[in-house]
Amino acid sequence: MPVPKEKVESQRKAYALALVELGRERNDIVVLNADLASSTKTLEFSNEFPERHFNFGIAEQNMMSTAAGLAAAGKTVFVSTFAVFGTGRVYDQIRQSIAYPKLNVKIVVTHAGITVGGDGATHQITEDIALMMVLPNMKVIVPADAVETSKAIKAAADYGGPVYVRLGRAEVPSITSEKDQFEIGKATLLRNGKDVTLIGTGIMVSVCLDAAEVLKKKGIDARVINMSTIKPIDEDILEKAARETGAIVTAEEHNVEMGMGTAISMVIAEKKHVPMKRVGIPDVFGESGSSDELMKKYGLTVEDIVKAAHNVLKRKDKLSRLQRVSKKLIKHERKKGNKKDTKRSKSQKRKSSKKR
Amino acid sequence: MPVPKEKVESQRKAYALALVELGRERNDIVVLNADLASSTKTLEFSNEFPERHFNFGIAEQNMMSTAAGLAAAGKTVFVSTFAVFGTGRVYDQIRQSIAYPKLNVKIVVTHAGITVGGDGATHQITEDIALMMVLPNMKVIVPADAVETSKAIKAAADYGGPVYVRLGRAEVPSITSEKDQFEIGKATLLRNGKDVTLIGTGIMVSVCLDAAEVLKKKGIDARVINMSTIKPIDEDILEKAARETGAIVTAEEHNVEMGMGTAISMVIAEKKHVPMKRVGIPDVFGESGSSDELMKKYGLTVEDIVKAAHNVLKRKDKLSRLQRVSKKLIKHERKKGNKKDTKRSKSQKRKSSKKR
Amino acid sequence: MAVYDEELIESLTQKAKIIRQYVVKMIYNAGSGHPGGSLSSVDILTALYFHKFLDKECKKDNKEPIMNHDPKNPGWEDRDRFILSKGHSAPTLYGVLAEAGYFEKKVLLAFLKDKNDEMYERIKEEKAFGIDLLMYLRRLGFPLQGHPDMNKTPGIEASTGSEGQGLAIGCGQAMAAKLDRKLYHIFVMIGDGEMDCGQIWETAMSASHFKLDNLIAILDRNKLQLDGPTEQIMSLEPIPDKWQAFGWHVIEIDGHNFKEILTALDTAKEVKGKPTLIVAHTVKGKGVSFMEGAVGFHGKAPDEEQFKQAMKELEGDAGA
Amino acid sequence: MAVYDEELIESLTQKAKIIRQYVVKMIYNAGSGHPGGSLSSVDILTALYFHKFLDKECKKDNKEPIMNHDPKNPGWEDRDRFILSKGHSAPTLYGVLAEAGYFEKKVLLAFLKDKNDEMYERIKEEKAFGIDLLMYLRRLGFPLQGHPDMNKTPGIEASTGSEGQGLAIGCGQAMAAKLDRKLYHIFVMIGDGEMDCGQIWETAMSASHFKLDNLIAILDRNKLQLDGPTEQIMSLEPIPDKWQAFGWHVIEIDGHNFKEILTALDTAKEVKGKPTLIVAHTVKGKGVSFMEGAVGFHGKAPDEEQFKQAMKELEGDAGA
Ligand SMILES: Cc1ncc(C[n+]2csc(CCOP(=O)(O)OP(=O)(O)O)c2C)c(N)n1
Ligand SMILES: Cc1ncc(C[n+]2csc(CCOP(=O)(O)OP(=O)(O)O)c2C)c(N)n1
Ligand SMILES: [Mg+2]
Ligand SMILES: [Mg+2]
Repeated sequence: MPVPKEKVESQRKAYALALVELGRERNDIVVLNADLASSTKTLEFSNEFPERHFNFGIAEQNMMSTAAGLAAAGKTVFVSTFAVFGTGRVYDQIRQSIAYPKLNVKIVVTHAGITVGGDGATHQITEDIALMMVLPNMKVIVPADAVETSKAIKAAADYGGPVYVRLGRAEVPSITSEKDQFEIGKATLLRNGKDVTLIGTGIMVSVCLDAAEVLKKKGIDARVINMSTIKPIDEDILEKAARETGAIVTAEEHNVEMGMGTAISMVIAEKKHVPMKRVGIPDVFGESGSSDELMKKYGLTVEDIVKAAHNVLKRKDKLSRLQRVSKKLIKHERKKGNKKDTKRSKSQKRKSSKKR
Repeated sequence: MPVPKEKVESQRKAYALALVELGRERNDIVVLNADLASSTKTLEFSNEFPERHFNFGIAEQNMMSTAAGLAAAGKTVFVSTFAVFGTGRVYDQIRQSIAYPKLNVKIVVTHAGITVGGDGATHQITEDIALMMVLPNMKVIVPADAVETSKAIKAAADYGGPVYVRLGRAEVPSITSEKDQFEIGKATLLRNGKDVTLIGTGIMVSVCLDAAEVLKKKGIDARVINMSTIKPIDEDILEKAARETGAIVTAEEHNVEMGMGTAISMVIAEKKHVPMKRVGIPDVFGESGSSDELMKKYGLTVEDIVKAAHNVLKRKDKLSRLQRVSKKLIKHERKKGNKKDTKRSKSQKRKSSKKR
Repeated sequence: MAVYDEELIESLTQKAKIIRQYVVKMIYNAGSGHPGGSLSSVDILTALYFHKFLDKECKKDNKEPIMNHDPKNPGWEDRDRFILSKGHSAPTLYGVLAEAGYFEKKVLLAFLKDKNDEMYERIKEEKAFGIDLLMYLRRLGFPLQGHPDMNKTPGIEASTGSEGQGLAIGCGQAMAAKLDRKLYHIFVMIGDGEMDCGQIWETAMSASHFKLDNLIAILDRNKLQLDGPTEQIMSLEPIPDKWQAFGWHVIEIDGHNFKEILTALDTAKEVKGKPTLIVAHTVKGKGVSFMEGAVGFHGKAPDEEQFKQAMKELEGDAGA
Repeated sequence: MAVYDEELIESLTQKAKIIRQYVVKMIYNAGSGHPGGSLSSVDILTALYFHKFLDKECKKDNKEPIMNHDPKNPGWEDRDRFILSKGHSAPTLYGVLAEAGYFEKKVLLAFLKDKNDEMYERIKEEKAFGIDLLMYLRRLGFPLQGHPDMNKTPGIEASTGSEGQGLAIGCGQAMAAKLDRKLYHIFVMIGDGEMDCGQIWETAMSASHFKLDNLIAILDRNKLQLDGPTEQIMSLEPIPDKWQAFGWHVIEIDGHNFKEILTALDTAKEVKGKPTLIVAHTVKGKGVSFMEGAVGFHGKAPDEEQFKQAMKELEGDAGA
């Protein structure tokens, strides 16, 4: 059963509002769009500041490199289009014109992921996080709701380099509150818990919260983290979660083979290995359908997260049993003394070098 | 000390030869280039089959979508340019025109990675493997030397869908032999060993072989695997390596945060977790310099691999000690009977549900 | 040469009316889609697909069809090809294909076999085929995607939706025809907003460089793109000068006048040594009064009331 | 208006000779690089950077420089900007910047400070600065990258190397100037092969749409691209028609004639309401007999013998 959510709000509208507020405060804010000003809502900025909003038509590449030029001349540039056209269509322009020279450009895209719905596979990018993550110098932010979107946009404006902000098409439940702090690179704890950690990003954060409720009914105490910055990833919160809950589930509306879950896996593998399961979209193209249908078909439901939680909990259980006993024995062995141990390894070495 | 390598050969030349041979055997082979026919060597095909070679000038996007049209009309299309312009510059065209409709296009790029050397960061793409891996329907091949390049090209031609083949600029030591089998999706064992597995791709395979020699001198028996297909990755050989050697080092001339090593990590984490270390280029842009200098500065030397091997071996040692003792204790516990265990877990559950 | 007489024009006019009705029904039913650019392109697609659409039918009359195609055999090697580069106008293409018979059960099953079980099962279970299929636009598990998918729908020659790529795909097919010494033509419809894309100009350059006189582009010059009038968003004029400077033969027509459409297509097929662009002046939303020239209906489905009004206008005396 | 007399022309001719020598030395020393397109662009860059290059120097003479810039203060806000969109010709730009004084130790250190320790250390240790720095082209740890890097080298206005993007970057700077009501101009050099890139046409379209009369593009029309003659690889003509159809003012000149270069630049600065393209007809490899018009020297360094021969030809009576 889902958490009662007070309201459902549009990230795009929050983006539009934040942009307008920034525009009022700062003269250096310039906004670019590529024939999607009405859909991405930068139109609102354009209504108030027509001279600082430029529409490039369907010429995303030109828009990206132009953004670089504006930034080189001192502007703080926001560039918007759909996620699929703001990443893959312009990867080289972002790479060469923006990321390499570390210019002050914010790429804020909407309509990311399969929840685009009816438009189908050509518009449902599930690779954009990977594309932006692998770019040196890029920050990657995926806000969970409208309130956080607004904060992310302002934080992006305050940071002096390239930032990618991923927004969705649909309205999303409001789960963060005005008073929550937002800092690029810092994840937030939405719910404490000790049995397992559910880490969501974007629209999947609210699904994680719902999953935590379901788990609670089964006596499982799930922690929920909102990983709103994917790059750089918040290693501290991850390490703490691994240490304290010993099991991790990640959830993202993205190709599960290479996204936030992968980035988290890398940290977990290095810092403190615990059982982990990634929930996300399989490595296939999407298709037309309603958001809800698609989330179900492609494995992004509360049930998918709950199932993953059970999976990691089982592995955690096995592991912790192992660890408990092994700790005992290590103590035991230590008592027997290190001497014997050293001898053994030496003789082993000799043996193996003989072989060759 | 490096393995004595009989000869150093150009992957590009091998590509050119294979293309010409294919052109002689098959009428459906068509080759496209974007003002880099001389550098990528498709010029040789063009010399023999001028009517089946098309140069698009510096218009990579057009070239990619045109390739899709040729493939839709029954051709087997090879498209070549530098790696940076054959991936990021045309990601959307590959995605929408080629990968989504699964068309029969082979993207064979040269000048991948930092060994491009003097041209500097703009030409040294270290993200292309990630870009192509995250694309559904794409196969990703990185041949280790000239001989394997030739086989990979032929295998790509025989497979009826999109393939990405990554080649380097520099000449590389020949380490595979004519009689080795090549199959898309199958890695090959170049050297058996039981202490640790070194998995390389592309030019790093020969560096792994050299590292194995160094390790041998220290009494460490390293297995070496040539992971020439990165997608789909050969899970069987990985599982076997994990099981039999218990420690893995990966090495690639690519952003280490998201490449072959990451793909392998994902498999290892799911199948059989063992200590692992990824060697690769850090998440930064490259710079001008000689190949050798750059490989040293960016961590792609024999020494880097040897160091990583020592790191995983240390962790393996610790882990195996743990496992040895825990096995003993598990047996011990089992003897004590399962009854008690069941009781305990039940009471635990009750306790934890009370808490909430 | 294609031949037309008043009778043919009248029959095409009736067909176009039916297609417009399909388009509006489909989009209303789906609850999303792009009516504006779908309606502006109806007459052109109708002319392409229904001017004597079977080779044999024409041979009998000693006439040549504008486009050789066979709905019973979508994979026919020698067929002419049509690519909808502005993929968001898919409803028009679907309407035309359905009306021509591409979605008959046998054709669909043959096309989908072993490719996509879910769809195959649905169609086998008589869930939807033929004209009925149109009512399953954008529905999960059905072949009619929001943008054309060549692997899910028979008669679709290229998967499009990301603007700017379809013309290049057509260029590739035209090159293949030349390589194979085949005589088929490639017709590609592009949008005027789509002309902003650099890739269009890359293809414009290469198609004339490669002398692809079997490539015919048709520009749906409806003067609007997503955010507004093209000349306000990103000015395109003088369009003929641009394409001529890129080496193309250019013809300008009224894109809602069948005589002009047929004549232009016919002329284009005769042009030698260079590709042809037909600049078809059209009205976005054509046929539905409140959608005509309305930016708001670029990508929005009509609500119930609008739907009823639209159907009333479109049924008129055609009464399909 | 810029002013020139025989004396100025003579001094520019001498400068160009020196720059050509730098270019050949740099590339020979590095063992790789692009001599052809570097040499074809020398005269244009020389004219831009050395026609009275200090605002104050000009004011004194009551003359206006073509390009306002100050090597001691590369970050001067009101400077005119030059962008080398065809970034592979970096050696020419480096040569001009070095000769103008951008690489003096103080300027370099100020520019690099806290940005890149390795380079900073090298320069502090007197490893290389000024003209000497040129001999460290493409060397690990030194600022002169194979393609221009705006964060490593003072005087570089945009990081380029991936063809087709520099013109758009210039477009952005021109838009910023307009927003800030600044009078500076943006000069962008593009290659003829680079004109194949769709992005160039996207920018061509938007620059005229946005009426960027402070944007001046200079086409290094050397008739060759990497694989061969442009008209064989991907034909570009008629170039003026193309740009005019895209709304640009077009001027054609001999790119090795200083009078024509200066006059064209001057005229371009006066054009109102639209951007200007100067089609500068040049010879690839200009100045070195065996490199002139030779495709083989697009991206290849001379060997020792070729180097000696080239220097002999270039030193001639300039004797630098
Ligand atoms: C590369 C790309 N950018 C943006 C879009 C989003 N988009 C869909 S339709 C459209 C406007 C198209 O205008 P036009 O080509 O004139 O089509 P028409 O007026 O015929 O509907 C845009 C911007 C897209 N599909 N592809
Ligand atoms: C997008 C892109 N594709 C390919 C290249 C490789 N490349 C470098 S220079 C060059 C030829 C450039 O020709 P042109 O613009 O005429 O330069 P010039 O003749 O002045 O040297 C090519 C294809 C590149 N740098 N960027
Ligand atoms: Mg339009
Ligand atoms: Mg040239």
